[in-house]
Amino acid sequence: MIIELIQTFLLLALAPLVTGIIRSLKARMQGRKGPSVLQPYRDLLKLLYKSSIRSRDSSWVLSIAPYVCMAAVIAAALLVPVIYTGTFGLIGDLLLLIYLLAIVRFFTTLAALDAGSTFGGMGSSRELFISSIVEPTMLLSIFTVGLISSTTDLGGISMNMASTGLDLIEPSLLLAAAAFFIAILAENSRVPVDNPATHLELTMVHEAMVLEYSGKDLALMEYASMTKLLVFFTLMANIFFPWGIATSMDPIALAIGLLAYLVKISILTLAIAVVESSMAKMRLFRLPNLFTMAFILSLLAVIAYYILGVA
Amino acid sequence: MNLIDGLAATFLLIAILAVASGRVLSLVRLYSLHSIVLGITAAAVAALTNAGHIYIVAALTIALKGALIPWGLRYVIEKIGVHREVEPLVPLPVSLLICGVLTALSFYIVQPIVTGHDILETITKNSLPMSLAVIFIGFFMMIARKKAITQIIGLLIMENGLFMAAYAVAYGMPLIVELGVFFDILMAAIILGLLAFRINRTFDTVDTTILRRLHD
Amino acid sequence: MIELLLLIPLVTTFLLYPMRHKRAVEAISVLASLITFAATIYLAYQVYYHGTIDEGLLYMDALSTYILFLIALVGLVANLYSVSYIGLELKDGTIGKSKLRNFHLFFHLFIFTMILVGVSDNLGIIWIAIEGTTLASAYLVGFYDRDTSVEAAWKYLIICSVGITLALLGTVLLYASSVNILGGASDALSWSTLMDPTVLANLDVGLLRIAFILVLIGYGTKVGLAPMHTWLPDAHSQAPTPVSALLSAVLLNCAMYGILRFHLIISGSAIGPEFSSNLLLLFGLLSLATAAAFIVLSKDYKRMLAYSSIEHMGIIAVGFGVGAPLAIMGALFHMLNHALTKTLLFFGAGNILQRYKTREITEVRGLVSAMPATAILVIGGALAIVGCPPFATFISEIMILAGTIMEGDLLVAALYLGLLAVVFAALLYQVGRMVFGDAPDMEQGEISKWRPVLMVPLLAAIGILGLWMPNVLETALEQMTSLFMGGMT
Amino acid sequence: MLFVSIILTSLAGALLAVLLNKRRAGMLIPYIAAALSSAMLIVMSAPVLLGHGDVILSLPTYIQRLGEFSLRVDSLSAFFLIVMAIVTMCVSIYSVGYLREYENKYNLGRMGFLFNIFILSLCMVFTAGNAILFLIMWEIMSVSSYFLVIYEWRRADSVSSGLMYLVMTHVGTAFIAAAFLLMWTQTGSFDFTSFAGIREMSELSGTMRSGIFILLLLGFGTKAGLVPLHIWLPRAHPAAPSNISALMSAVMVKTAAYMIIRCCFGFLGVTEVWWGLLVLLIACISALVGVVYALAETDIKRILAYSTVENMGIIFIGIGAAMVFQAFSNGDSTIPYLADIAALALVASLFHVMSHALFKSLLFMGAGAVISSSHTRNIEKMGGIGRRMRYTGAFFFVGALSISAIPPLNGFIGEWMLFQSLFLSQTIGDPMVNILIPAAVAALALAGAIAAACFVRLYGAVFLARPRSDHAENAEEASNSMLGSMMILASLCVLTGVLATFIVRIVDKVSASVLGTSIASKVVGGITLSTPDGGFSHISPLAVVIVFLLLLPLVYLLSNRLGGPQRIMREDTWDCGTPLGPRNQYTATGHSQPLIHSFGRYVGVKSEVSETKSSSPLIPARMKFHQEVEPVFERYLYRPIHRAAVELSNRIGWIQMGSIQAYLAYIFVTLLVLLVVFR
Repeated sequence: MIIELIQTFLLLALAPLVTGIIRSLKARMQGRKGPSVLQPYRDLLKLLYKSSIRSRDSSWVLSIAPYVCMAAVIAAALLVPVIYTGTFGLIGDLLLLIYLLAIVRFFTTLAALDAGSTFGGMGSSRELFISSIVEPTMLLSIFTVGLISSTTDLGGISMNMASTGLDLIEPSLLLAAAAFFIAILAENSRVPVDNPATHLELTMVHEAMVLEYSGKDLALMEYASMTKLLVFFTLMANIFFPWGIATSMDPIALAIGLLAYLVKISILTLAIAVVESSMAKMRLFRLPNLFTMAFILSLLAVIAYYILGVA
Repeated sequence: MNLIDGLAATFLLIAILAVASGRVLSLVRLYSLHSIVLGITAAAVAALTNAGHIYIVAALTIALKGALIPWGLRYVIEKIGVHREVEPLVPLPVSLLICGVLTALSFYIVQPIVTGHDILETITKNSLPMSLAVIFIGFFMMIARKKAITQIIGLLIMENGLFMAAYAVAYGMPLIVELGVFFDILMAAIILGLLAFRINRTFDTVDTTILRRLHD
Repeated sequence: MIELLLLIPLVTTFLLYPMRHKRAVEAISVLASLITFAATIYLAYQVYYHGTIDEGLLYMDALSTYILFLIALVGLVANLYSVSYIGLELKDGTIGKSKLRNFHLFFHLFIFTMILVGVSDNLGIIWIAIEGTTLASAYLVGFYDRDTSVEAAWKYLIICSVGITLALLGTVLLYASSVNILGGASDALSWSTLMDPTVLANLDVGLLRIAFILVLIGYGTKVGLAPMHTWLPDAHSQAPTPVSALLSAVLLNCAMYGILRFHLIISGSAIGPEFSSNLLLLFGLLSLATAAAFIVLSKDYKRMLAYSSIEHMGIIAVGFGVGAPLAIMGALFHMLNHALTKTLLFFGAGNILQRYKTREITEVRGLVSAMPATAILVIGGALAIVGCPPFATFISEIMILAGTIMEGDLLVAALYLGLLAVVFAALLYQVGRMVFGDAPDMEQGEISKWRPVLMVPLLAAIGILGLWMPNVLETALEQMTSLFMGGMT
Repeated sequence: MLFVSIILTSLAGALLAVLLNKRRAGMLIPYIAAALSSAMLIVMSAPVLLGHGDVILSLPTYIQRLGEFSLRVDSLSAFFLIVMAIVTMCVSIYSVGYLREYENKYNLGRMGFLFNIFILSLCMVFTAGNAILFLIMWEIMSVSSYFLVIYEWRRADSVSSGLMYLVMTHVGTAFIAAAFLLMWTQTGSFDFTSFAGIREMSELSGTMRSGIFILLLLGFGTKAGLVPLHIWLPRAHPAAPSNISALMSAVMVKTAAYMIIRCCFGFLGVTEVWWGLLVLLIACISALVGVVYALAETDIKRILAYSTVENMGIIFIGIGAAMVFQAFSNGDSTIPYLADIAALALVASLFHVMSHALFKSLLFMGAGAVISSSHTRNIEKMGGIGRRMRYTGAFFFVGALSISAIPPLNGFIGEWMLFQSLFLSQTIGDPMVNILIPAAVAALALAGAIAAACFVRLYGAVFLARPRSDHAENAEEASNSMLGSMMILASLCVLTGVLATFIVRIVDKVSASVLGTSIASKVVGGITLSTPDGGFSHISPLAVVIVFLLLLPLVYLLSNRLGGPQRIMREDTWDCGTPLGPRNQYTATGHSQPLIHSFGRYVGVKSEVSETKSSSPLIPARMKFHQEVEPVFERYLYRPIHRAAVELSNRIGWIQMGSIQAYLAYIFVTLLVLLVVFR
């Protein structure tokens, strides 16, 4: 119980740092010095002190959206194993986690329409477009993991895979992981799907949606999206490649788990930074090509499981 | 027996002549003759089978069909001033050819009945194909001629053929039925005549091919 | 008693001849219809409880009683309706006083000939009566002084006479085959005598076959089976509406009755039921298909109703043709349902015609606002005629279908269902066009408030029959079905 | 006894509606009667569902040959009846307020009459125990709903939609009738109880079974609105008054699911695997096509109607999956858990039947309220209504959450179980299944995501931001009866989701009565739902709620703690310097553009941009965007059939050319041919 809470706190605490590291790494790769990795913490804190401005045209939807989003993200964070395979899995499984994140999407996109601003509508429209076409990929990758580990329970997946050993690294898992990685890019508004740093009307997706927020509201929204990113990273790390994670409460195992987690997250962070620095944002209507590829990967993952698994 | 067959052959011949006839009035005359031949056949059948009631029918046939109805038809024709040409839809030579085919067909159709043993025991059975042919020819005449009057005559010829067929297969029908049929035919002829008047009054012609207002 | 039934309409005919006064003509006419109806009910009661009545030339079994009931019922209703309908025509000067009298006179003559069809035992007399129906109704078809009326009457008379002549030849051939066995007596055409199994077994197969073909084509012309149906839409659209109702609802059934009597003989004979059943099936489907096509094309609503009658005669023929007990029962039941529904619909058409003064479907709009009661009744009738529950037509159609499937005629069943669906869509489309939309600029409202009062019971009857079958009717239907299944009563 | 009084109450309601026409009471009493009979329905069905034995009511027999007419309430019926009764009760309450809009415009007596008859016929359809009785009731249901669809008969589109509906449904009935009659030839009785014997008839050929199955699928698929038989649904449901749309979408289409379950599992027995795969395939296509069309629409009721097509697809995915698993478990009992998985799929499907009934009726009611006050059905003319109609907006929001499968509302629970049952298909080693099931997973995921997008768009366009028309600006809150009924449904949407474990227990009894496998003991444990294979996955809806109820205040308190309490300033929306009007907002059409751009072309959505040139090559004087939905199925499937029929009729038409000589020739030729052939 305690350890589960601790690892959730860990996740929540690390979330801005990961964003900070990505930004910093990107700056380095682009030859800039860049802000400190702790800058996101400062930003959030600053925003929390500021008052919120809300549109006269908006309704209660805009007001509650930040809180609901934050709560949903934290609920999702409760479900993921970070350093230890035990989680609050009683609440639900991987599927629930996806649907909890769907709550975030539902509220952000709806609230974006609330103020009646053109940007909000545009962001909402694009976000829904992106997340809708990436949804089948996501579900099929999960399906594959479920097939491999015979459960969709998050802790169970980590547990089963970590204790079975490395022979589970089979083509279908790799294919599913690749697909899932693209899904992460899409779900978290990263390049090449979206550019988190842009404020140019024509290219904004996520930023366009949160344009109407300010002060505390903005802090919550930003923090929620940072946490969401880390939740996805953690999923990637501990669901697809859970090796190293602590399968018991043994302190040494936990320590190894923490270490493994940090290493895996660092790799993912680096990967994102590399992708973001080396690729340009794609045109919106080019995105289906990318997602179709991801979808094919995930479908192949399932089929590969049957073909190789049955054989 | 040869007498009956001969009469039946004459009967058929007159029907074919009627098809060949180009004048309305001569058509009426041929119909009258046709009916008289039918009456004589009936009388012959009556004599050969000793069936008294057929004499009545024979007499009625000659009186009604041989005289009364032709007279009525002639009256209608004169009253309306029907053009004397028959106005065939199908040219006369072709009509005759078709009559031949129809005769052959009728022989083909009833052949099993006529030649089969124990089916028909009448002495008149050989006239069945010929009477069937007459029915077909009457029918064909209704199709192939334009005038209302010729259609009426076609119908009447069909009915003559029918009576002949009745003699052929069963020496006629029960008297009460036969009388009823007579009555019906008479009524039909009268009503058709009246209608022909109305057609003429309404359309100024008795050409039935112009009756084409009702269609889909 | 049967003689009395025959005498009532005949006497009425003669009684009406000297009449001059409108009210008196109508009163006598309606009274006569009422008495005819009462007498029929009484006779039906006798037949139902005491079995077949056989009085030599006159004969009443369950089947003929059923037909008689239809004649008397529709006759009565149509007569009541015509009082209003023809009365209005007199008032607006379409017809003269003597025409009004002639209408009622010929109406009863027509009824007389149809009753004669029903009560005769002798197939020859049945023929005479059926030809009589043509002659009596020819005047009614050509009732109006319009060119189209004359045309319709001429076509009606010529085509039906030709057909009926063929039927007579068929009757003669039957006579020829039975006269050898039964002797020259008029018994040789007596249906009750013919149906004796020993007689049936000895009838000659070759003659019977040709006889049936001739009768089927002959009476089939009168029934309106395609391709002999051509006179039917003309006559129905030109006749005064009450007469159209009578033609559709009863006359066709009478002619069908003629075919059925032969069908029973052929089925019982050495040929077996296959031959005549298949022919009925063939012509039934052909009629269904033809009618379906023409309902799609309809421009004139009275003609559409006429085609619908062809369709329903097709359905009935299919029912008898299929031959399974359920199908036969369905076909018999369908006769009643069709009679009721078609009467209702023709009355509706009459109301529309007298209000809109046109028979074109496209020119009739907004019936709902122009004549709300008629509109509802017409919609109800239309749903009934296409076989929607709760109307009884649905049950009878499904019974026929059940019989078809039971017999394993899956192709027939598929065709039957497909064609019914086409008719369903087309007919409701056409009716919908008339019922909805905005009414043209003209006098609104019902023509007479009595007309809906007359029509409501018809619709109610079909509706109730669809949900609840009176025991009497069920027993009667079963009796008739057993007649078809080979058991003489 | 209760059953008789239900029937009598409904009939009395219908009668009173006619008698009280144009009086004040006529707007109240028929609906009270309907609500009362719905309440009695619940009272009657609940014990059946809890296992206290079937309720049977014998009706007067029609004729001997058609068998006994009886009404029978067994578990399956009882489940559907309760779902129906809840909806009908709410709709009845709703109607009292809603129908005021129609006063003096259309005849309210007609509405009251048809309303009661429709509900009664629905009830009879769910309980009929005899094939003929069923067909009668089925058609009465169709016809009464047809009249309700054309209730606003002055609108030409209502009338034509109604006709299309009636024709389609009738053709469907023809297939059903054929299927039933084929079954009857096997059993010799029209009784449904005897139909159940077909399952055990080993001598019945597979072809026959499959034939019957196809007929059933065509027949009931039409009513269910499965693609491509769906075309009537998005026309008819919106054409009807909203209370009726609610009934049609929430209850009537479910009759098809009910009968498919009853016929396939109960009567035929699922013997062939391909049946299930076929259903699965059609269902996936329906779900996707339905939702894409919903996204392309701007008519609020059509959006909801298309969404019904989608949700029926989801329900049938469950049924299809259950059929696949059942067929395998019949064939090979060695594979573990197959029967359980089949049961899970069916439970999911039934659960979704209930969910969809609740949230779709809620949404249609909300739409009705919005349409009444904004006088338009076009969502591009709405906007900002949420501030005028606070409660309607809130209830509609709950409906939108449910239909978007937001946990822990009921829409989510059904989808969760459905996904799980599909995931569990792995034990089957059939290549066809192994390809189609993942495809179904993907289709379901995509459909679900697009549905959420669709409802974000709908809710946003209707209730949020600035009003786009005067009517929308002056919208007024709905009456209390409407709000009350919506509140009941909204709370049920939440409750059935949160307390899903209890519902699943009941639904399991229903599916067990059909499949013979109960999974409640394996699936329901306390407040958690799990998969029946012993630990594949689990979820606890109640726990989700508790977590949320803990987290929301926590987040609120913490965020207000850090940096002081929340201070809010109201300002205009950021406008880049030019004042924003209603036309500056994103339109609904614009909002769905990216998705429509990608998926619309497959279902015939066409858009075109035209511009008027100005002096500058870069800035056109005028730009116009036009989007239209080409009715693909109508154009390429139905219209050719229609055209062929008319064409053929025209060909046949020359028969009746008017020439008497030709007419006589027909007879002559027929005569000669017959005589020559049969001489």
